[in-house]
Amino acid sequence: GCGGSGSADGAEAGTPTKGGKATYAVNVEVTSLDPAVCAVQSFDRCAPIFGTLLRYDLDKKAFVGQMAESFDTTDGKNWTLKLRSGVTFSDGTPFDAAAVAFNWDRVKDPKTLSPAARSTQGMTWKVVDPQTVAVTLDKVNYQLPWTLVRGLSAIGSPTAIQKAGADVANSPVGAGPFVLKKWTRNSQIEYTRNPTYFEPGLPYLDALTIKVIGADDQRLNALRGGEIDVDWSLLTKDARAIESTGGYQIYRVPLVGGTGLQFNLKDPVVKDEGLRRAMLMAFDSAQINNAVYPGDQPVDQLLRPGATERDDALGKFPDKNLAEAQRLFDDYLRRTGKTAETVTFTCYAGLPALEQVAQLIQSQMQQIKGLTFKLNAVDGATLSSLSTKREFQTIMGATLSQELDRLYDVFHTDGALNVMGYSNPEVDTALELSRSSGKPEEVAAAYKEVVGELSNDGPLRTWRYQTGHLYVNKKIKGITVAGTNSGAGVYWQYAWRSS
Amino acid sequence: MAGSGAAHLRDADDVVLSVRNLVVEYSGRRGERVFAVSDVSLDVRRGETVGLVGESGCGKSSVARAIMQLPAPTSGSVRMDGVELAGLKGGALRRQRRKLQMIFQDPISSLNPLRKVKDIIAEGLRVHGGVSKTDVAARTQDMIERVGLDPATASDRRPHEFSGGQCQRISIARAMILDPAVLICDEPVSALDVSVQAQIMNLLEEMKERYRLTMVFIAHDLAVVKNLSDRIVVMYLGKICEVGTSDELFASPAHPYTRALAQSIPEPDPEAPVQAAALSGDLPSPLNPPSGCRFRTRCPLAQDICAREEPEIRQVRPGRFAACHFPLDAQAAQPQLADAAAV
Amino acid sequence: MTNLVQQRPGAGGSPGTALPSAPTATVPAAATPRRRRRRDIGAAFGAAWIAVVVLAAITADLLPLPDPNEVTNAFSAMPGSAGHLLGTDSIGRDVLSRIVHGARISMAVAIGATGIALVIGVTLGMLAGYFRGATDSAIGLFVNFTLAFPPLIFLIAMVTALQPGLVTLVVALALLGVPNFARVARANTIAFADREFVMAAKALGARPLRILTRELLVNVMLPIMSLALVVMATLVVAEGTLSFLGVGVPPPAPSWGGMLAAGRESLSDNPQLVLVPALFFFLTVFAFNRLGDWARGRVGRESSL
Amino acid sequence: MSIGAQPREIVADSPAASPGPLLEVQNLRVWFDTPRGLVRAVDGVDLRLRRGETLGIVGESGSGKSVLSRAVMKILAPNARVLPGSHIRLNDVDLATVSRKQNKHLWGVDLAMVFQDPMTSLTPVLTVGKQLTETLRYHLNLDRTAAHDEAVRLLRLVGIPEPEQRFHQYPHNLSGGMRQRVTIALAISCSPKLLIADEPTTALDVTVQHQILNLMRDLQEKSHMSMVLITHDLGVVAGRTDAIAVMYAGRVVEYAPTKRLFANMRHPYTRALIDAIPKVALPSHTRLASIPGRPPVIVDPPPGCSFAPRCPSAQQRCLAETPALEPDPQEPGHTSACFFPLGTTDGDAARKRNIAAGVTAAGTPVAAEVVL
Amino acid sequence: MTVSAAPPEANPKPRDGSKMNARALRGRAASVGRFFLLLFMVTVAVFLLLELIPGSPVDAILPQDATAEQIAEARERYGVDDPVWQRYLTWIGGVLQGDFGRSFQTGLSVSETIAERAPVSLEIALLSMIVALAVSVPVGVWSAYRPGRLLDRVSTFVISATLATPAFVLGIVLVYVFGVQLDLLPILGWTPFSENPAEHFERLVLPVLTLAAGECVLFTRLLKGDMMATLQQDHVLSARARGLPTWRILVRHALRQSSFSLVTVSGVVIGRLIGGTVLVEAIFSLPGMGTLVINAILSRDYIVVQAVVLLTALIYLLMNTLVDLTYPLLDPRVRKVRTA
Ligand SMILES: Nc1ncnc2c1ncn2[C@@H]1O[C@H](COP(=O)(O)OP(=O)(O)OP(=O)(O)O)[C@@H](O)[C@H]1O
Ligand SMILES: Nc1ncnc2c1ncn2[C@@H]1O[C@H](COP(=O)(O)OP(=O)(O)OP(=O)(O)O)[C@@H](O)[C@H]1O
Ligand SMILES: [Mg+2]
Ligand SMILES: [Mg+2]
Repeated sequence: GCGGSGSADGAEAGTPTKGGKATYAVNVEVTSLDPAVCAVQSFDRCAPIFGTLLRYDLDKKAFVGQMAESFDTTDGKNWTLKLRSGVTFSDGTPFDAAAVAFNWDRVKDPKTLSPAARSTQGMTWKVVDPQTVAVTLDKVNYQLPWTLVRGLSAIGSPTAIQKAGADVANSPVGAGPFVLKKWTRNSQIEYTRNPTYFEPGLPYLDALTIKVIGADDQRLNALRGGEIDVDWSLLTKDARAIESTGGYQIYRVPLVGGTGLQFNLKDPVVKDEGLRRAMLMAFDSAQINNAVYPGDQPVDQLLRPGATERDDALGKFPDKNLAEAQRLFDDYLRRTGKTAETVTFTCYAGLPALEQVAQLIQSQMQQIKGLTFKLNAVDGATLSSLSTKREFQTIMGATLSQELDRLYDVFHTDGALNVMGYSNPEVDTALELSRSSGKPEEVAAAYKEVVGELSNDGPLRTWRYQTGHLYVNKKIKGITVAGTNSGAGVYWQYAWRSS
Repeated sequence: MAGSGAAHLRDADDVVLSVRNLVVEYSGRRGERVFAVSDVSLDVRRGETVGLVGESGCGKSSVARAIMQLPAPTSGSVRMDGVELAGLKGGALRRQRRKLQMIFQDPISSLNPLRKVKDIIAEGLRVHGGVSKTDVAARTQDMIERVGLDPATASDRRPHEFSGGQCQRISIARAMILDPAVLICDEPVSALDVSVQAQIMNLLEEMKERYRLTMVFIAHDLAVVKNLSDRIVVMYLGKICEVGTSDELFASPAHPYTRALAQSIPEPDPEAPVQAAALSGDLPSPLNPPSGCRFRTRCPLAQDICAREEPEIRQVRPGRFAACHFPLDAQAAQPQLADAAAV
Repeated sequence: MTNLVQQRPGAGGSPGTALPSAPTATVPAAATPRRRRRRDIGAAFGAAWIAVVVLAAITADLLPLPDPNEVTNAFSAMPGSAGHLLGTDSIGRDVLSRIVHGARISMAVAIGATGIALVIGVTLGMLAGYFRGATDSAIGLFVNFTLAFPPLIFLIAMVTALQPGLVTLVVALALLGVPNFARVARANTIAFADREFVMAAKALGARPLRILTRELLVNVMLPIMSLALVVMATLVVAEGTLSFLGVGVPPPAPSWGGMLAAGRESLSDNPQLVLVPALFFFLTVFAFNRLGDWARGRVGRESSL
Repeated sequence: MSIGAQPREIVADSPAASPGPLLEVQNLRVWFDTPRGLVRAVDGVDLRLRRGETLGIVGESGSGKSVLSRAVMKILAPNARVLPGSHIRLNDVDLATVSRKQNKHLWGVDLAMVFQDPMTSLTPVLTVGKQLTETLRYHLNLDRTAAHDEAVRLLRLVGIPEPEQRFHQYPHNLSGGMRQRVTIALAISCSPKLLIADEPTTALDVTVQHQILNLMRDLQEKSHMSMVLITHDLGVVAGRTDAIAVMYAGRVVEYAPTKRLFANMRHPYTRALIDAIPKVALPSHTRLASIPGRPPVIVDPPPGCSFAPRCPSAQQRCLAETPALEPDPQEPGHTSACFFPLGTTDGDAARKRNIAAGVTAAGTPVAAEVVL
Repeated sequence: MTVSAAPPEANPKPRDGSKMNARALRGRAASVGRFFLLLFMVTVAVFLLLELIPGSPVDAILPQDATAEQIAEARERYGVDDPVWQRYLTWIGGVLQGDFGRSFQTGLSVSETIAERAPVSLEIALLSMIVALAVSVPVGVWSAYRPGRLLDRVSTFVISATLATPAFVLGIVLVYVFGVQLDLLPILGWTPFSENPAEHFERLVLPVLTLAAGECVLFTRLLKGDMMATLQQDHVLSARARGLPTWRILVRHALRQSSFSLVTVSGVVIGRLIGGTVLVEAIFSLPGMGTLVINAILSRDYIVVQAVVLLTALIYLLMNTLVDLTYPLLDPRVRKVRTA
């Protein structure tokens, strides 16, 4: 079966053997292997070196300790991080509470420009003893462990960091299962086994290579050509293709959210609810998927069917209804006294699939007579700058994560990533509750509420349920999948190559 | 030989063109000086044809271009009808230029391949303006006819549709339409076939009579120059060697170089004895001309003084001027093999 | 080569172009029947193809074609059918219509940018070649400067700096084309300025402007036009390359390069999405090149006269 | 001409006593395929040259002299077409049948050529010495030093001062006359039996031309080679050849031993050519007898005598029929291609007729004075 | 080309050495001056051009949810609020001291980054140049020698076809054919030579072919044209008339002086290839300067762009100088007259 869990289709078999190497390919290069930076931006490149403090087990649906032993709280405000004893970085220095504090201090320091800095706001920490860090929050947040799975998860050797100085991005020293051997930027990163890794017998592999291959089809070709063992992808159609070939294991990681049409609710034109609703009703997710992502099902709610936090009764994206859309739009024109309206859609240039989607959306929107939907295709840097500065009417935006906690940042009125200017008191309350409640049922209910509201309001209208895929050569076993912001990642220490 | 001096210049009123102490130097590719023309003076009377002969590279064209101020000479004076051309600029120079026209060696390259014959010929009138459109057309037709082409068929064609001789006729028409006082012909027939050469020479002769034209005629073919000129100036390596009337010059050369030239002319007569080579060696480089007499390196009569002192042009016989320390007298000058062998 | 060496007819001509053994001076073309001239099939095809493409580009809106941006059905990447002769693209738009409308961009870039580059380049080149000296040095410096600047970097930066779009593209590509034209125009101006007809014009008292426009321009334009055809071919490719790199004309405007880039993703599933625009690309560039060759051949012959 | 040349082997197998001519050209036709049409550069030429003799070929620009010589040398441009029926025999060996490999040893060894323009006929990137030695070594199998010595000897032979130094110089370091001497040295380096000189002095100054022509004559006399001297200047061939062929529009229009030709010109073109040349002996401002019209066009020429449009004797027949080169009944060895040769009754009558009419059959006006 | 047709020996006295030297020196100083002026102009131009690009490096570096302190810190650090000229002066000051700064994006030293990337691009560029020359010289020479024959026809056809197939199309097709359909060659990525020489070159085959194809066409065309003109010259005919072997005539008598355009163009091409490898690098995922610079532009990593542009301009200019120095080797007529 597919979806729903991070596990593979078909059972794992055989006893792990040591040795061999694996090659994994992803689509973008990262800028830095600084633990303060890469834990957010490039989990897959970072984790082999630093490991992660915690790990989210997709099967058990629970946080488990990894580099750290445990991370517990009683009140959601005061947390205790317990480290293992005897763990050392690959340069021989101890992996202890001081090292954790040192790394987190760096994250918090604006000079580091760490993308995780925001998550340290309202958070303080104290070294209690070499194995213990006490963490205190200014607000209750039971979702805090997520940050230790990702943003704050990578702990580098303080000695090495200090020694590297400005070159820290290039010379990571961690305590994870692998050590960096060579980084050829825009080509590949090579790792070799960390002989001092704490988990006995791990990792199985002697070496790991992560390649950067930008084009989806070429990654797939490389996989088929045997150049790589594991291919990362977001494309369901590739999964189909691989499935039909046989010989590969496919792992799917369902993600929360996706890329979509995002409205600037502070824009004088787009803030009009009627106009927005008209546009939402002209939106046709099925058409997009058919054309660009064949094999993906059309989206009618923020979460995929079957997701536990989805409740159709609480809200769905408006159904496509052109007549109604036209009516709403005409109504909008009447209200505002305009004869026509132009809305600009800021989208990515140079990424063929997203360009196609943008063009499809444009053609859908322009089915509303009187509405001109202009594309403004820009490069990624410009797009994110326009987005952050909220200089857009509608934009191709995304929220993509493994955990629902991310919704807080994106949709809460005060959310750090709320570029839409979205503000819905009910959503705010529910989101706050999702953090302040320690009870899973309560949290689940709150998320249902949030998801329903968001689907009704449609500040971000997505067109497919994003799924991270890993296509794995059958020779590689023991793939333990991690959900990441970019889809799927692998905890490589458990992987092994069968001879 | 090959000297400077002004003994051969005349003081008459009817001197139309007077060139004094003309010096033309070019800067070569690597910045060296090319001494193309060094201190050349000559004058041309109204209605007279002065021939300029000399071997390739001796500076004939440079003299012609310097007279035209295209480009202006390095130094020296060029007077047209008493007006000093050197130093004139812009409009003033352009106005003077119409009195001075030129015909070039290569009939093909001296016509713009992409313009119609009538436009090429009318260009002069248009440039100077003041002539009505119909007048321009009429004068152009007339001129085309005068140079022996059929205006009806020729006017609208382009130069490449004509043979070399016809192109040269067009060039002549272009120059003549401005009614110039002086026509400078820089080897106008040397690119033409023998059969056509005569046509053009006859045409020039005709034009000269009809318009009382003054000509400076340049060629390396002695027979051609002789046929068309009244007076001939012989040049060698940027300097004048000898000046004389055309009928006498080759009959009794005063300068050893002139004699050598005369001996070198192949005669279309199988009975004429083939002469031994009159000169050995080649023209020295104008980059670094020999000291003293420039001809001395090849001169069969050269003495020490020739290396030290540059001979001045002087009258050696009535009406004959030569720049040589040892000019030949009228008898010795008869071309003879013995002289060449003696040295 | 300078004319210092005394020339006889046939021995001269411009270096490298004339057949030294052919004294063309004595073969006046007018008197020569042209009927035997062999047709250059390649060039004829080229001319026809370019004519078709230009015509299609101009009349794109009038042709009985679907809207190039209209998503015509739910099914994408269909092969050809009655409604869509060349099928639809991966998001269901009519490929033929997009090709025809894309021709607009290719042609606009090819002709527009070449035109601008030609005007600027020829002006600069002729000034440099005619006046030489300081003018030449200054223009030479500019030309060298343009050449020293890495072109793709320049293009990408330009396109990113000014909003991507047809005008930006045309201007940026035009700037890149200037040195080519300037160099050829300069070389030819120098060659022709040495010719005696220019001297004759000066002797007639013509001003530099008159000489430049009446005597030199037409002559310089001949080789320039054949260069222009080659440059057009390059620019069609350049536009495609930029679209391919994602800095061409922005979507949804159809462009061949963009179609190629988009189709590239599905090369193995739907190769026709790449092959069809690639074919048009090929034919057009081929046509321009053939025409360029032909023009060059003609110029070669003409200038040897 | 020096007759008693010692018979020497020509093409390997030919018997020394072979009585035939050294070079025999029969009905040579070379056409060029050009975009403008078929250029009949050489259109039926017959020539014979005996050992040790010098043949002059005169004709105006474009009359096919160079193409003829290149055809003999087999170095025609790629677009040239030698028509079937053409024969070039060197010492009775048909050159068309010689294989490419044998050809190599024919060229340079038996046949050599000097080109018109000394500025372009030496390879600019190789020193004079290299060009000489490579030829010597290739053909004569000399070793390095022997080739060097031989090259220096050759340079000295052609009158180059300081040959040891010139040996190491590039052609561009030499003057035009000097270069032409080098090309001559190259041409005679393997003692060819036949030297073809295609306007060897046209690009040179009169004084240098004189030197070079004398040099060639001396060399020829010394080595008893045969020579074809091509020029457009009748003056050059007058004193230096045994026989002359006058070419017009790709054909030989008159062929005779030199003295006979000058004494008795049969073809109106030859006559006109002589008359059109200005001579130093004549007083200045003498009106020249020019040839009306212009040189012929040889692209798809119309039938008839190609000189007819300019010929003062032209008759109706000349426009319709092409005259063949025929021996003069009165003068053996003198051939001309004219229906109305000068000095014959027919010819004089034709001329008179035209003068009386004031116009020839081709419509060209004739004035009495033209007919000297 | 020949300015003076006269032999130097005609001058009995030696040249005035000092005068010549002064002139030559002045000429050399001028060309060195022009060289640096051009470099200066290029760097200024890049600066101004990059200034035109909307957005600042800070936007690309900062996380989307950056805190106010981080924003302030970044703006300060990258001097985005300083006037252009000041940033230029700072930058050029560093460059003159050999410090190209650190990449905004990666924090790496720019010179190190380039030292890492440039060899990749250079290797591709050089290899493709070598391949192109190795193919085009014999083909060009032979098809000029035997125009209209088989090789000429085939090469003319291939030339037309390749000319009309842009590199990005060709690259894709090659990948599709060799990598996917035939599965003969690895299609993507880069293996350092030190790691596995065989694989290193295996991976270079397709990119080099893609790049070489275009050059090949250009070179063959140029060479064939020039060669045909040379082969019609009298000196070649004269060599043939001396019966020299064909190869000798082609190579020794004709090739050298026919290769002026070829040398000029290859110099220019090599100089520009560094920027021109962008496409193949993009298609074949190679870690060269092309991808570096594209990414740098897109992420507003100006300091990298500037360095790369400076480097490419430098290489281009050096190549041009080199080409100028090659002319005398090709043709002695360009050589200075030997002073004895
Ligand atoms: N533009 C120039 N730059 C440098 N040197 C020049 C230039 N023009 C002519 N010379 C040199 O000046 C000298 C005289 O040249 P000029 O053309 O006046 O000779 P000429 O007598 O007309 O020769 P020709 O018979 O070949 O036409 C020659 O040595 C020539 O090389
Ligand atoms: N490669 C060629 N292609 C076409 N036509 C040619 C070629 N070579 C020569 N011709 C033509 O053949 C004719 C004869 O040329 P050729 O060179 O033999 O004349 P020529 O008598 O040597 O003239 P010149 O005195 O000018 O050297 C000319 O009309 C010329 O145009
Ligand atoms: Mg001259
Ligand atoms: Mg000839």
